[in-house]
Amino acid sequence: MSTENVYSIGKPDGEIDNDILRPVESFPTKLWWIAFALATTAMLVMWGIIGYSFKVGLGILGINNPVAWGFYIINFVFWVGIGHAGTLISAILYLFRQRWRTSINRAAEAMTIFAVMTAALFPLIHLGRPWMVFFIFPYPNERGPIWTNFKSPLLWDVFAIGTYFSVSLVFWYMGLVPDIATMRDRLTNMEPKTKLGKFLLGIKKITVRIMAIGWVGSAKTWLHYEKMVMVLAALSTPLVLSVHSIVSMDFATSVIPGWHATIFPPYFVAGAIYSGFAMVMTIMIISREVFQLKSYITMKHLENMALVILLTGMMVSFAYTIEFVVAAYSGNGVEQYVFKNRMGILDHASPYAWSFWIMFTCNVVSPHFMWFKKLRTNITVLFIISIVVNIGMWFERYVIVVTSLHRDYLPSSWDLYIPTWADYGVLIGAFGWFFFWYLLFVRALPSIAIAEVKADEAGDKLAKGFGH
Amino acid sequence: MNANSEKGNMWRSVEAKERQKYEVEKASPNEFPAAVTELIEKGFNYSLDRKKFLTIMGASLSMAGINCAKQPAEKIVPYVFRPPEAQPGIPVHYATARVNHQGVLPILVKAREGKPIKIDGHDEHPVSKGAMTADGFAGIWELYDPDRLKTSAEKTSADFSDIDTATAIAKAVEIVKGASNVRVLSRASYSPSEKKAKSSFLRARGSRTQVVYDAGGNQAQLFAGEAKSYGSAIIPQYRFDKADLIVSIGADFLGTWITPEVYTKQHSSRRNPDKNMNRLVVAETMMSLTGANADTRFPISAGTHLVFALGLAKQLLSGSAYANNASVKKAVAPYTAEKTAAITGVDATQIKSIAKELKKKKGKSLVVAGGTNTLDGDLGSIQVVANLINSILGNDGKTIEHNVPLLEKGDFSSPAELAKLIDDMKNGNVDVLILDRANPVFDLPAESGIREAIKNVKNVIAIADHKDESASEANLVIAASHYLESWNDGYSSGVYSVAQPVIRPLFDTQSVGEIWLQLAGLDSNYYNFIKDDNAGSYLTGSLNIAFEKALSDGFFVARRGGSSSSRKFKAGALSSIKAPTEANSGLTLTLYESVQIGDGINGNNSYRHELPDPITKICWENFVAVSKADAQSNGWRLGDLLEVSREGRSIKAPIYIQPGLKDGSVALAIGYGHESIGSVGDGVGANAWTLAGFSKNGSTFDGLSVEIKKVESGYRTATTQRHHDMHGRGLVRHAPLSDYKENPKAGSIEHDLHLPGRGLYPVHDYSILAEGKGTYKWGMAIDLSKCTGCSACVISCYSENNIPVTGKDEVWRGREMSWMRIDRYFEGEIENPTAHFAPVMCQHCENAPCENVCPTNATQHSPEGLNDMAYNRCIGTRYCSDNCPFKVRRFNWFEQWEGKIADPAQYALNPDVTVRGRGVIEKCSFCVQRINEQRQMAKSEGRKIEEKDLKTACQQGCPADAIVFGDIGNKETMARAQWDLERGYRMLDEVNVHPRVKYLTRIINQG
Amino acid sequence: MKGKALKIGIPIFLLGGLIWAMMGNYPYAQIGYGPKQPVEYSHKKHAGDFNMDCQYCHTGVTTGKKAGVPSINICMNCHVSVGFKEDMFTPLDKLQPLHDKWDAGESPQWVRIHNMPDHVRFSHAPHVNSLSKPGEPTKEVCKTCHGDVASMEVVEQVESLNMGFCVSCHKEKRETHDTRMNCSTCHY
Amino acid sequence: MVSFSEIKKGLFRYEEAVGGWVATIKSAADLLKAAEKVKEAGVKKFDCFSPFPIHGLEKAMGLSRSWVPFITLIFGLSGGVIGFLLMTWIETSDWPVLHGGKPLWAWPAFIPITFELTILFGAFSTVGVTLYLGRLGKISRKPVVNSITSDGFAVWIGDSIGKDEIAKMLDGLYDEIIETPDPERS
Repeated sequence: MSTENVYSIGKPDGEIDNDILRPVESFPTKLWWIAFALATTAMLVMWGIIGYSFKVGLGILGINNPVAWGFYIINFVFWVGIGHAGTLISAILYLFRQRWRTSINRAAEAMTIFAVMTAALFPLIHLGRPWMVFFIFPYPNERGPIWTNFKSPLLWDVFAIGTYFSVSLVFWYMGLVPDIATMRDRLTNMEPKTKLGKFLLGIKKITVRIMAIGWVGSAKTWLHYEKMVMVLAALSTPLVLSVHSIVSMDFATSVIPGWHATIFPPYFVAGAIYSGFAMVMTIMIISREVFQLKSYITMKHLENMALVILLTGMMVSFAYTIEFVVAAYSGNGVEQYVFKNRMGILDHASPYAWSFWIMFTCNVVSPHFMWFKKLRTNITVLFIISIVVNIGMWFERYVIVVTSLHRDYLPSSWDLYIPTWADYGVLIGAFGWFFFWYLLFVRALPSIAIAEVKADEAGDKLAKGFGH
Repeated sequence: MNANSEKGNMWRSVEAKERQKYEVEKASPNEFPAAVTELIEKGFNYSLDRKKFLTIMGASLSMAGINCAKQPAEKIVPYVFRPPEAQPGIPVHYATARVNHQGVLPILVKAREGKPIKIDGHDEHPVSKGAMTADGFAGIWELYDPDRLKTSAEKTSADFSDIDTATAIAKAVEIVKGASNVRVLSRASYSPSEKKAKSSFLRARGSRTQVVYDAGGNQAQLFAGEAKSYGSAIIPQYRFDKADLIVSIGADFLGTWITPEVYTKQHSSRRNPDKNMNRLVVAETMMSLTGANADTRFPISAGTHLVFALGLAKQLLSGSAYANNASVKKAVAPYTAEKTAAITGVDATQIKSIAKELKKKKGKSLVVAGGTNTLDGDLGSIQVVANLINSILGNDGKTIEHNVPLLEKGDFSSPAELAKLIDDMKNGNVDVLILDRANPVFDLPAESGIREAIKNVKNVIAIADHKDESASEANLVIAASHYLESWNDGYSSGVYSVAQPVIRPLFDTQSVGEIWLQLAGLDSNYYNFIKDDNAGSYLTGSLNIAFEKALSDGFFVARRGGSSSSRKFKAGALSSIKAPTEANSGLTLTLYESVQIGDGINGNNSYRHELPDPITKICWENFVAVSKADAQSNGWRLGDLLEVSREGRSIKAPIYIQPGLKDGSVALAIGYGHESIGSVGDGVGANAWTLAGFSKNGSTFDGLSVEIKKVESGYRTATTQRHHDMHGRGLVRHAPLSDYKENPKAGSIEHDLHLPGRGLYPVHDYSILAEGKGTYKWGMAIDLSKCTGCSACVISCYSENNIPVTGKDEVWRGREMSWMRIDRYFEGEIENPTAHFAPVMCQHCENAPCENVCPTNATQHSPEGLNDMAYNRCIGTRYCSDNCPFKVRRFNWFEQWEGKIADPAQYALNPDVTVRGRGVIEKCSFCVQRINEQRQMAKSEGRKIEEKDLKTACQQGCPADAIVFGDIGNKETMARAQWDLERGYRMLDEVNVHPRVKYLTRIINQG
Repeated sequence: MKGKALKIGIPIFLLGGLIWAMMGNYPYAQIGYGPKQPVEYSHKKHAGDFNMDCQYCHTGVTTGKKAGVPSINICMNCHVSVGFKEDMFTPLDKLQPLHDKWDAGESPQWVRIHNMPDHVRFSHAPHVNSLSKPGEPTKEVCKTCHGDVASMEVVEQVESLNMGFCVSCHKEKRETHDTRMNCSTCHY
Repeated sequence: MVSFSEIKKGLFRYEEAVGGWVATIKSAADLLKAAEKVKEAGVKKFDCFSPFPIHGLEKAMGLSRSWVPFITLIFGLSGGVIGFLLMTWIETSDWPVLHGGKPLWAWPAFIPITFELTILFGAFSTVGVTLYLGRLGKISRKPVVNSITSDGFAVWIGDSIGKDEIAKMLDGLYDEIIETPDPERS
C-alpha cells in the first residue's frame, strides 16, 4: 500500500481547504499583479494587430504565395498541442487510476481550456474575410441552400476543435462544482471590513452560489456524478486522440511533400502530449512555488511528469526518424528533396535548415537528461527543459509548415517566408492571452481538485480503518 | 472641334457588316454616348462611374453572405436612339490599327458600352495574322492612363498652367509664324497622312527643318544598312517561315526587333517537329528571347557582334560570287576563324561548322543582324555585313523579300543631322523646336548634351501625351490623343490600314494628325484629309466604297509581295567598316531593349512594369547583368546595388547574375529610369542612355567599356522566380529532333512509367457525370516547341481578367497576382545554358487537390472539367493555395481596386469578370466568362459551341499559336488533335492530379 | 408557473427566430420594392390593357444578357401621336416629363428595381428562350421571376431573387431543361 | 442483458432533504456504518452527505448502480448516425458537388465528423442527465450542515420517527441530531 502513501498529504480536510483556497480568498500579491499586467499588455497588442489586419488585410503578415500559411497556423497547431495534456491527465490517468493526477488535473484542465481558446483564435483571424466565417457552418440558408464541403479537413477541424473545447469545458466545470460549493459555504462565515469589500463579497457570493448549482454533497448525487466523471473520461480519451489526429490531417491529407505523410496522426498526438506535459510542468513548478502548494505538488508528481516527457519525447524522435526513412525509401525525388532541404544537406542553400536543427536539439536531445534521477528531481533542470521542449515543439510546427511549403513541386514557384512585426506581435500576444486567463483562473477558482484530494486522503484512512 | 463626332457614323465592326447610323450627338450631351446605357447614375459623370461601381462591388462582395441586402438605388439611363448593333451587354469589335514609331500594328478592339476594354490581334490581316506582342496588349492601359495629359499646358514663368488644346494650337501657330529658325525633332511615323500633313508644314521651311531619330536604333540601323548595301532605304520583309536555317547575330527578332509579333508567328510556323522543322542559331551577348529560344546559341563578348559577322562572312566567302571582290576580301581578311574566336569568345570550330551548315542551305537560310544591342557607333555597319552574307548565300529575294518592303521611305535623319541640330540648339541658333511625340531628353544618349542644349532654345513646343522629361522643358505642351481616340492611317508591307477611333477623346486632346494640319494652317478635319487626300493613292476602285471596306476590314492590300530576283550588293559599303581587332579588356557594357518596356516611351504603364522580364523574371527594375565568374571575382552577390560609370556619368542598378553571359561582358536594359512621366514610371530603374555613346556616325550601345563598383548590399529586387534549376523533375520536357524522330515520346522521364494506380477512391469519369446532353470536356494543349516565352499571353490574361498590379514590394514578397506565369528554367553549364519556357496557369486538374480542402465549397469542379472558383463564397483560408502543386492560386492580400485605381483606369476593367475584393483567392478560370457567353448564345440558338467562336485570352494572345483550347471530348476539334499527340505530357502527372492542360515536349533541332 | 412559461418560451422563440432568419426571410429582402419612377409609366396599361408584348420595348430579352430598358425613341413611336389632351397639342400631364426629356434629347433616369449583386451573372436570352413555349406570349416566361407585371400599376419586385430562388429552379429543371448547378454557371 | 426496470431503477433522482432529522457524523468511516444501520432499520426516506464521494457508501445505503452511461450510449450513437446520414443526404442528393474527382458519397471522408458528433452528443447527454437526476441547478438549496462541503458528514432521515429513536439507531456514531426546518409546515 506504499504507493498510496507516497502521495498522501496527511492533513485534516479543513486544512486542505485553507491551503488550496488561500490564493482565492486572499488579496492578490504584487507578483501576481505584475504578471497579470504583462499578460494583459501582450494580449492588447495582439488584439490591436488583429484589428488592423481586419481593416487592411492579411498583407501585413509575412505570408506569400508559396507559403500561404505562416505563424498563425503554426501557433494554432502549437496551442492545440498544449491543450492536450489537461484532458489526458484528467481522463486517461483517471481511467488508469493514477492517483498522482489528483493534485495537478484541475490546473491542467484549466490550461487545456485556455490553450484551446488561444488555438481556436488563429483559424478565425487567419481568414481573408473573417466576417464571412459563418460560411463554414453547415446550416440551412437562403443560398440554395449551399452546404459546406464535408470532405475538407478544415471542416473536420471545426467539428473536432468545437467538440473538444465544449466537452473539456463541461468536464472541467462539472469537476469544479463540489469545490465551488465548498467556496460557497466558506464565504457564508466571512466578514468584510470596508463598504466596498461588502459589495464585492456580495457579488462574489451570488456568482459562487450560482456556479455551485445547489450542490450539497448528497450520496445520491455523488453516485451519478462519479459515473458521469467516468463516462466523460472514457469519452475524452478517444476525443483527445482524435483531435490532434484530425489537426494533423490538415497536413497529412494534402499533396504537398513534407505534409503528405501517413505517420502524422500518431506523431502529432505524441508531440501534443509531449508539449502539453512540458507546459503543465512549467506552470506547476511556478504555482507550487508561488502558492506554497509544495505538499500537494510534490517532487514525485514532477518526476512522473518528467518520465512522461521522456517517453513521449522518444516517441516524437521516432516519428522524425520514420519520416526521413519513408522519404528515403519512397524513391520520390520531390519528397527526398524536401527532407534534404530541411536538414540543409543540399548542393545549394536551404534557408530554413536552422529551424530544423533547433527543433532537433530541443525535442530529440533535451528530454534524454530525464534518464538521470539526479536531474529529473532538480527543479531548475526540469523548469529549463520544460521550456526548451516547448520551444522545440513550436519549431517542429515551423519546420512542417514553412519548410514544406517554401519549396514544393515547381522550383519556379519557390520563395522565401519572412515574418513581419505583425507575426511576432501575435505570437507573443497569444501567450499574453493564454496567461491572462490562467492568472484569472488561479485567483478565482481552486487550482487543485479539493474533493478528489480529500477522497484520496479518506481512501487511505478507510483502508487503515478497515485494517483492524 | 473633333472630327470623330460627325464621322461617328463611319465606325464599323467586322461583325456588323451592314451600315447603321449613330446619333452620337443626340445620345447625350455627355462625352460617352454608349457609356450611359445601363450604367449607374454616377456613371453619367465619367470621373466617377466605374469607381463607384467598384465601391458597390466591394460592398456586395463583403455582403455576399446576406445576399441581396439593401443596395444603393441605381439609375438606368437608356439611349435616346439606340444604334441597333450597340446592345447593352454585347461587346462590339472594331478593326483598327496602332500606327506609331514602331510601325503599323493591325488590331481588333473589343468595346463594351462604348468603352474599349481589350486590344487583340487582327486575325484577318494578311501579314500579322492576328499576331500580337505584350507591348500591343498593354496599349489599353495607356489609353486609360490617369497620368496622361488631360489638357494642354503653357509655361508661364516657372511652372505650367493648363490651357485647352485648341488655344494651345493657336498659340503654337502664332509662335511658329513669328519665328525664323523653326526645327522639328520627332520619332519616326508610318502614317502617310500624318507625314503628308507634317510635310505641308515643313515644305515652307526647307527640308532640313525636321530631324527624325530612333531612340532604340533598330530601324534606323536597318534603313542605313540597306541604303549602304543596296542603295534604297527600306526594311525588307524577312520571311522566317521560308528559311530552314536562321542565323541571328544580336537581332532579337522574337522579342524586340522591328516586328517581333510577325516574326514569331512566321518562326513558330516552322517549329513543328513533324514537318521540316527549322533551325535557329543565335550569336549574342545578353541572352535575349531569341537567344533563349535558339537551337544553338553562341554567347559572344560585348561589342563583337560585327566581328562575328565578318568572321562568318570570311568562312562563307570562298567559292561565292564575291570571292574575288577586293573590298570584300579586304574587309573580312583579318577575321580568320581563329582570330574571330579569340575576339568573340566563340569556338573556332563552331564558326566553321555554322558556316558549313549555311553553305548547305543556300537560298533556304536567313541571316539577320542588328538591334539596339549591336549599335557600335557606326550606324548600319553590321547590316551591311549581314546583307553581304545573305547575298553570298543567295537569300536575298528568297527569304528576304524586298519588292514589297515591310517599311519603306524610312524618314530617319542621319546621326550627323541630329548632332548638327543639337549643336545649333546649344549655340542658340534654334528659335522654335517642335517635339513631335519625341522625348529626346530621356532617350538620347546623355553624351549628346541634349539636356543642356534644349535649355538654350527660346521656344520649345512639345506634342506629347505625358508631361515627360522633354515636355517639362517646353514652353507649350500640346496634348496628343491616344491612338484609340484618333483617326489615322498606316502603310506597311504593302497593306494600307485605316485606324478608326474607338472612343472619343477622354480628355481635351487632339490626334497628332489634326495638330499638324492646324500647324500647317490647313482644314483641321483629319478624317477628310485621310480619306480625300491620301487613301486614294492606296485604295483601288471607287474611293467611298473602297474606304468603307478598308474601314470595316481595318486594312486594304495595296501591293502583294513575294520572292524576286536578288539585288546587287554594293561591296563598296564595306570599305568604311571598322571592327575591333582584338578582344576587349575589362568590363564591357552592352545596352539592350527589354521585351516589356522596349524604348520606354510607355514607361508609365504599371502592367508593363509588373510583367516580369521573360529571361530574368525581374520586374519593376532594370538591372546590371553580369557573369557568375565576374560576380565572384569582384565579390558581388545577389542583392547588391552596383554603380556603373562611364566617362564620368554613372547610374545605379541592382546586380543580376545572368547565365550565358560572357565573362567581362555586362548588360543593361534601356527604357527605364523616367524622371517625370507619371506616378507609376518615375524612378523605376535607371536610365541607361546615360551611359550610351553618341557621335555623328551614330550612337554607341554596344562595347562600352565601363567601371563598376558595389555601392550597397541587401537591395530588394522584385522577381517572380528565384530558382532557375528544374532539379531533374521533368517539368519542361525537351528532346533533340533526332531522338524525337526515333521515339515520339522522347524526353519523357522515367517516373511517368510508374504512375500511381487508383487510390482510396475509384477514378472519377467526367464523361459520365457530365450533366445533360449539351456537354463539353474543356482542355488545353500547349506546344513547348512553339512557345517562345514572349509573355504576350500573360498580358492578354491581365487585360481580360481584371488582374490587379501589386507593385514592386508585393512582388518582392512573392505576391504577384498573375493568373498565368511563364516558368523559365536554365539547363546545362552556366557559361552557355539552354533556357526552357512553360506557360503555367491553373491546370484544372480532374483530381484537383484544391477542391478537396476548401471547407466552404468555394472551389469545386464543373461537370465539364473546369475548376470553378466562386469568389463570393471564399473566406480566404488559403488552404487551396497551399495544396496546389502548381501554386497558381493567388490571394488578395490587400484591397487591390477600391480606392486604389485612379480615374479613368477603371474603364479598362472587363465588365464580364468579377472584380475581386480583399481576402479571396483567385485563379485562372479558362476564361469561363467567354465559355459561358458562347454557351448562352449557343443555348439560345439551340446549337453547340463551335471551336472557332471560343478562344481563351492566352490562346488569342499567343503569337506563336502554341496554346490551343477547346472541347477535347470532341474528336473533330484542333484541341483534341493536339491533346492526342504522343509528344504530350501532363505536368506533375506523378502526383495523380490529372491536369486538363497538356504540354507538348519541346523539340530542339540541333542540326 | 409563470417562471416555467418563460423558461420554455424564450428559447423556443429565439430558436424559431433564428431558423426563420436562416431561411432567408430577412426584414430587408427586396420583395415589394417598387420605387417611384421619373415618368409614371403603367405596365398595367401597356402590357395589360393594350396587351403589348414585353419584347416590343425590352428588345434584348431573347438575344442578349440584358433585357434592356427601351430607348426613348421606342416610346415616341406611339407617343408622337397618342396621349394628348383634347386640344391635340399639349400632352397629358403624366406624359409631360417624357416629352420634356424628348425635346431636350435626354433620357429619363429610371430607378433600377430588379438588381443582382455584382458577383452574379444573369443572362436573359438562354432563360427566356429555353422557358418559352411556341405560340405563347413572352410575358408568360417573364412571370417566373418578375411576377405578373401586366397587372402592376407600378412595377415592384415580387420574388426574393436571391441565390436560393435561382438554385431551386435550377434544381428542379435539372433533367428537363439541362440546367447547370456548378458555381461557374453564375459566378465568374 | 439487463431489464429496463433495472435501468429505470438505476436512474433514481435526488430528493430534497426537507423535514425530518439530520444527524452529523464525525468521519467517513462512521458515515458508512451509520448508513448501514439506517438501512437495516428499514428507513425509507434517508440520504447521506459528504464533502467527497465515499466508496461503498452506495452499497451501505442500498442504492442500485447508476445507469447514466446507458443514456450516453443512446445519444452518442444517434448523434453519429444523424451526422452521417445528414452528410450523405447533402453530398449525394440535395446538392451533389464534385470535389477533386472524389465520388459524391465519399464515406471515408465523413468518418471524422461522424466520430466527433458521437462524442459531442454522448458527452452532453451525460452531463444533462446528471444535472437532471441530481436535481442540480436549484441554487437556493442549502446544505443540511454548513460544514458538509468542507469536513463534515451527515445523515438525513425524512421518515417521521422520533429523535431518540434515531439516537438509538446511530448509537455512538453521531455528535448531534438537528431537526431540519420544513418550508411546507413552517
